Amino acid sequence: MSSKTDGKFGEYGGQYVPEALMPAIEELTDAYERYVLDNEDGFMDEFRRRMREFGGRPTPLQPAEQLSARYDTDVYLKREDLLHGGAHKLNNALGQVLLAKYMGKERIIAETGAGQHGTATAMAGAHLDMPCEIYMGETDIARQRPNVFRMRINGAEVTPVTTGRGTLKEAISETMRDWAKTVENTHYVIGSIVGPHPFPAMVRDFQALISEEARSQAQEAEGRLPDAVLACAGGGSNTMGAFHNFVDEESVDLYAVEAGGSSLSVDEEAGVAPNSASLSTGEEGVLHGARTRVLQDGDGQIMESHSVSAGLDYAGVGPELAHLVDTGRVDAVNVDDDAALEAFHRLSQLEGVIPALETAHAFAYLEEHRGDLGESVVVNVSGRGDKDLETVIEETAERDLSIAPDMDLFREIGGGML
Amino acid sequence: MSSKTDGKFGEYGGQYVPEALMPAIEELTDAYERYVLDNEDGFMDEFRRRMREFGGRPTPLQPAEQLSARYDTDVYLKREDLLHGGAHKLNNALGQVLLAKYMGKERIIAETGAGQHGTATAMAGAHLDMPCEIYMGETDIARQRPNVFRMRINGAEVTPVTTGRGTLKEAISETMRDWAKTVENTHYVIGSIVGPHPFPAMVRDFQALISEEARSQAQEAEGRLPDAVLACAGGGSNTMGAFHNFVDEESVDLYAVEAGGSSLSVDEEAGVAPNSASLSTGEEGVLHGARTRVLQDGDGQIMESHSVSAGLDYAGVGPELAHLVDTGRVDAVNVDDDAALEAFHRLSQLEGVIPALETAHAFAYLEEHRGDLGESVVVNVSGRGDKDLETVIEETAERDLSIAPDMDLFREIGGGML
Amino acid sequence: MTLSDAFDEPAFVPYLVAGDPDFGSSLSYVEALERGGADVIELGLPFSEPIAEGPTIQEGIVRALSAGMATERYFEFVERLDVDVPIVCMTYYNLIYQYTGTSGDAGGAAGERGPRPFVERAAGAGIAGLVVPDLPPEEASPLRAACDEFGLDLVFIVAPTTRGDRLDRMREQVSGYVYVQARLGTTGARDDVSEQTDASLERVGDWEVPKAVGFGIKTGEHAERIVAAGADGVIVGSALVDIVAEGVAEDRDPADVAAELAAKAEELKAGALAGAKQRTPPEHT
Amino acid sequence: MTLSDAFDEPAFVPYLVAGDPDFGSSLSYVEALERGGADVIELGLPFSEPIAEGPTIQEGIVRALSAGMATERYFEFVERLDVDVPIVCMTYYNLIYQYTGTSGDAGGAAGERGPRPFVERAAGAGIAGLVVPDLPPEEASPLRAACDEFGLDLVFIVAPTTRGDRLDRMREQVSGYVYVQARLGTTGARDDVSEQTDASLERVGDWEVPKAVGFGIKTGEHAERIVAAGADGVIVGSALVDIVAEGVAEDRDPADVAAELAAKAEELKAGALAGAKQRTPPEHT
Ligand SMILES: Cc1ncc(COP(=O)(O)O)c(C=O)c1O
Ligand SMILES: Cc1ncc(COP(=O)(O)O)c(C=O)c1O
Repeated sequence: MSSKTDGKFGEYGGQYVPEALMPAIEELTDAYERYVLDNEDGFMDEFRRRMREFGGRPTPLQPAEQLSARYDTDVYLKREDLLHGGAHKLNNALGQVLLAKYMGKERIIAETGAGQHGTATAMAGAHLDMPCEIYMGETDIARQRPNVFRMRINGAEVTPVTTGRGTLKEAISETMRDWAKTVENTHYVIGSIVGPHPFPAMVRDFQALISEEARSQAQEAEGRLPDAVLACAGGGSNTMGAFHNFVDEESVDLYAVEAGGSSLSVDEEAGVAPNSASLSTGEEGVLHGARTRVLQDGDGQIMESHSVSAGLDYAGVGPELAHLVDTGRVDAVNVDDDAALEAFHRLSQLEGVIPALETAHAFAYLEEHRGDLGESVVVNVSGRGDKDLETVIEETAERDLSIAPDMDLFREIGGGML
Repeated sequence: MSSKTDGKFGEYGGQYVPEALMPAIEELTDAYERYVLDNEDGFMDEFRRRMREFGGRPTPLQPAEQLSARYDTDVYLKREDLLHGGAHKLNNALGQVLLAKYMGKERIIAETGAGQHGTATAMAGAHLDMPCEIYMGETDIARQRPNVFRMRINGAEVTPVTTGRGTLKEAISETMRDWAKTVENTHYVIGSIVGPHPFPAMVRDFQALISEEARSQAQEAEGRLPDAVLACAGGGSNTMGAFHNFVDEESVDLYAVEAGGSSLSVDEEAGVAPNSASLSTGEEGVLHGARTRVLQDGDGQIMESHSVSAGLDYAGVGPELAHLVDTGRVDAVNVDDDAALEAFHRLSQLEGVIPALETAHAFAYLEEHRGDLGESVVVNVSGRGDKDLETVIEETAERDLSIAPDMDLFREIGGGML
Repeated sequence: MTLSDAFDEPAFVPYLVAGDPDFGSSLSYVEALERGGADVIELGLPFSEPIAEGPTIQEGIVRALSAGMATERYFEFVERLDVDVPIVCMTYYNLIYQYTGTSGDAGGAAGERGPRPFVERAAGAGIAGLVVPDLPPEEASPLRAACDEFGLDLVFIVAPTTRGDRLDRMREQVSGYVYVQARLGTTGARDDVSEQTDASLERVGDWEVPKAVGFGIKTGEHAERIVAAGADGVIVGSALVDIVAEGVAEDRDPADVAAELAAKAEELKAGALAGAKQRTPPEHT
Repeated sequence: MTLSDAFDEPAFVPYLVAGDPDFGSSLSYVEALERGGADVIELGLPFSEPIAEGPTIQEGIVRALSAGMATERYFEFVERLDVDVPIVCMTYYNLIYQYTGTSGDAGGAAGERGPRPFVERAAGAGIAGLVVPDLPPEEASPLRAACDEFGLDLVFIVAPTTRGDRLDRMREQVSGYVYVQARLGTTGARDDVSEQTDASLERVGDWEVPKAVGFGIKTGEHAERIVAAGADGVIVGSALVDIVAEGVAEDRDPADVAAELAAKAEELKAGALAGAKQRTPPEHT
């Protein structure tokens, strides 16, 4: 393997997977190097073209007038919420499904938790006429019905996973299991910048369109690079996508904003971390095929993570991001559930952009550190918040947030939740 | 008034409004001529800039590969579903809210039925820091809760209208009533290309960005203009937006696809038309301030219209579109609910684009007339279908559509609707 | 008696929706208003999209329509009415525009639309004038011409915001009386009398037709103050439709409702007369 | 006895999850397997994310973890086990990598992570070897070195898709026995014997270590056919964990479950022995 793709980011990364998958991983590594890195058969050209025509790229870099006035800083929004499907997820899903086609695969599989990656993959699968099966825990299916339906109407099979608690973690295992049986004709479209090499490098390269555009858009708007780039971090794919083209620019501060959940402390006994801040509080470990920062107990058992936003609720993080944090290039910070909810309402009211709850974390950090972040700040709006309405209503009702609109209207009119 | 803005399209158009509103209408006509037509103070430049930065324009013109193969025709999708908010509605809402700002108004009001125009207006209001009140029938509030919540979190007041059956029609009356009281500081952001002059002309000019882009994108893609442009038609704003820059090009056929509902016949006795095909089956009349084609009984009472898609469910249509149909420039056609539902599923499965049910009507017509429409066809994807999931599940379950995915998964997993 | 003659003394002009809540009761209600002192009666022909009405009248329209009121039936209603004062038909333009009547040749060229057949039929039914709230003077010439042909008056509404050119255009076309809108907004009874009323009256002060003020008048005292301010008459709608609505809500005997309407009419008419006494200088004596 | 000596005659290698469904029952189950004829026992140290396991074993892992199984407790479990055959610890790399033990100096430089403390502790508990399904040979050198230091074998899994360079790298590092994966997929009992088995066995035919075939073996007859095809042993997991799961589901007496496990072990061991008789040419006689 070339040094470019040895799959290591410092000590992180690697390929910790069952042997049955290794040939597929090697085949994928080869395809990644040829098609993505070397643009063989014009793969990257086709990827970029489809992201324009089908995905809606470039997404705008919007000056946020009211936030800029509030913070006395030029705040720009990188509008990934405008991407087809409503989040940055499509950059990755379309890239991988297209790669699967170039590799001659006949079928794709993917796991999904809240359903964002599953819907993006189903859309990409329909667009590229690629049969698609999505594994999803049965608990998640019951609570994310709209996303399940979106996948079904895009023609994807959605297979309920009934083991364990029926959530993301079991869905990942079940997808790996399917892949281990079907590697020869199937590609596994992983949902974030995690997993064994070449996934982290490949997902980063697909998501890097974000910072490629943001960089030149910021140059055009300000005549210089921004002082800071902020992005929320769950697995870290929107994060690395937003950072990648700024990593070599020392003047640009990079902030990965994790979900502080309800508390940064952990309950070792119960194996529960009431947060998803693996960069801020996790330890080095091996999870889902890669060495990285992980929320785990002293033995190395993976903890249950928690966040008000389902998309950040993951116990690991991409190995490259972990490495950039260790080397000091990226600041790992976090905000709690309350601050994220407030930021959700603030952005909605001030800018007319309803962000995903994941995204809201980045804006909460901006609020807490107004002024400290330089004169020109780019915030990655990783997705739109339509999917979060129900959660926001419930979570807002439980709290006393002065910024939230009152919900009396809903009580008066009656009827169920959304 | 200049001939450009006499507000007449043949016999259609005009200003049939209560006298109390006439001064506001005259003030608006003046503002329309100065800011929109003459670009005074760079209004149109700012409008275009904000539609780029905030709205996400230009939207792509996507080659639809699988539809093209199916119909042996180059089919292109004009992707208004990628606009902020998920539909073409923002073109109009942002244009009008910005104009209200230029006019020095302090407040905007709007009516909404299914909630699409209300959410677009609320977004534009938040973006431009303009207080905003949306009137919505209480029946509609109860069945469109997600959209109500989106408006609320964007900071808009949502005022339930309790008169009559509590739907769009009563909401329009209530908004007019508010406007009649508050004309001096308030602008009424009308929701489609209807109403008294200058609304139809103004809304058309804002929505015309669609065909302005589509025209040059089609030129670039094919080296020539398309043979046909298709758009669904309710009030007709996405329709005129998609047609406007092609109207003078005789070689381009224009199809306005209305909602045929369950039947084109009407029940005069009950005052009900089980369709919303005012161009195809309506008669000349005066509705909501303009002379146009209207679904009405022999006396002139307005009928209750019906369509599986809430956004097409309107008894009137824009006067300019009615005129273009009368003069033979635009073909008024229609498809029924069943065909629209099938087209919804077809586009979702074949192209990975889940259209609004409104939009699906245009694709149903394309399916029925495959081959007859020329070698290169543009279909306006007026909005995305996320808002329609619940309706589609219910309506699909009542029918035997071979193309629909089966819903067993939902029955197995149980739980409520979405 | 022409319409303007009805304003020889301060006039009380009530409004009700024809057929609200049903044909028979409504007949008795209108007749009760005359007994109570009405000088002119504005009788609403209900339209499904009454954009100029407040909620009260809107609900009255919904009741009348669901009880079967319709254009031809409206004319029958007027023909059945046993009242001597002039009836003014208040409705929206689409109903006028769509009317083709039964004679077939009423509209000139077959299938030609326009207001002529409606006006002809209205004249036949004995209607004295029309008020069409969604018809501004700019769009009114065909209707004006038909009214001239059949001898009907065409009343226009002057709003507090109407000024300059618009006033002139209206003045040219108006006949019967001018409906002076007391305040911005739509119809609906309110508790105070607007300060805008004086200014509005002043703008039409030198018009030749009588000035009737409407919108929000609810009590005899309101009527008195408005007439004292110079109006030739008061138009009262929502306060009366409210009584009809209460009758429906409380399932009262229509005769009781009619009596209450008559009493309310007396109060308003008395108010108008009292107002005239306070005027300096009196205009119509 | 070294691990490879256990394959002198066709070996039966059962797998159970330590602590499933509880510490005490699990001890008796493992001991029952030895009574039934086990030659080597693969004992799972449960990990929360068992990406290489099928649903059966995954559920066993969930049961064991919720009953309190954990790394140190696992070593105590092994120490309490009253069996003579070699124990192979099957677990995921993160548990090995995180182990720091109690002695504090086990891992060399304080806080240094790596597999050494784990292997030292395993050796102390009497464990003979390790299988780590998520550790491919590319990442295995630190663990291989620790195993060498403390005298443990390191078993690798050869998949049906493993070929060329990868085979060579594994062959260099493997000791004890090679785990030949009978088919693609994860663990789980199935009703047929894969045709891939022959081909897989052939690819490792000239390796010096014994070849144990696993994945999907369920019955004595399967075992017989696999040994007949040239395997030195059969590895059986899910078919046994199924018996444990049924015991839990039906709330059976652990002694009865242990008896059933012993009987199943006898069936499988007998199958393996029967298979050896059909071989041409016999390899280990
Ligand atoms: C909108 C949005 N933002 C962020 C995330 C977090 O993922 P990542 O950290 O990989 O960008 C998700 C995951 O579902 C998401 O939906
Ligand atoms: C997506 C979409 N398309 C079309 C329409 C119909 O409106 P118009 O005919 O004015 O474009 C609507 C109205 O809500 C809509 O939401």
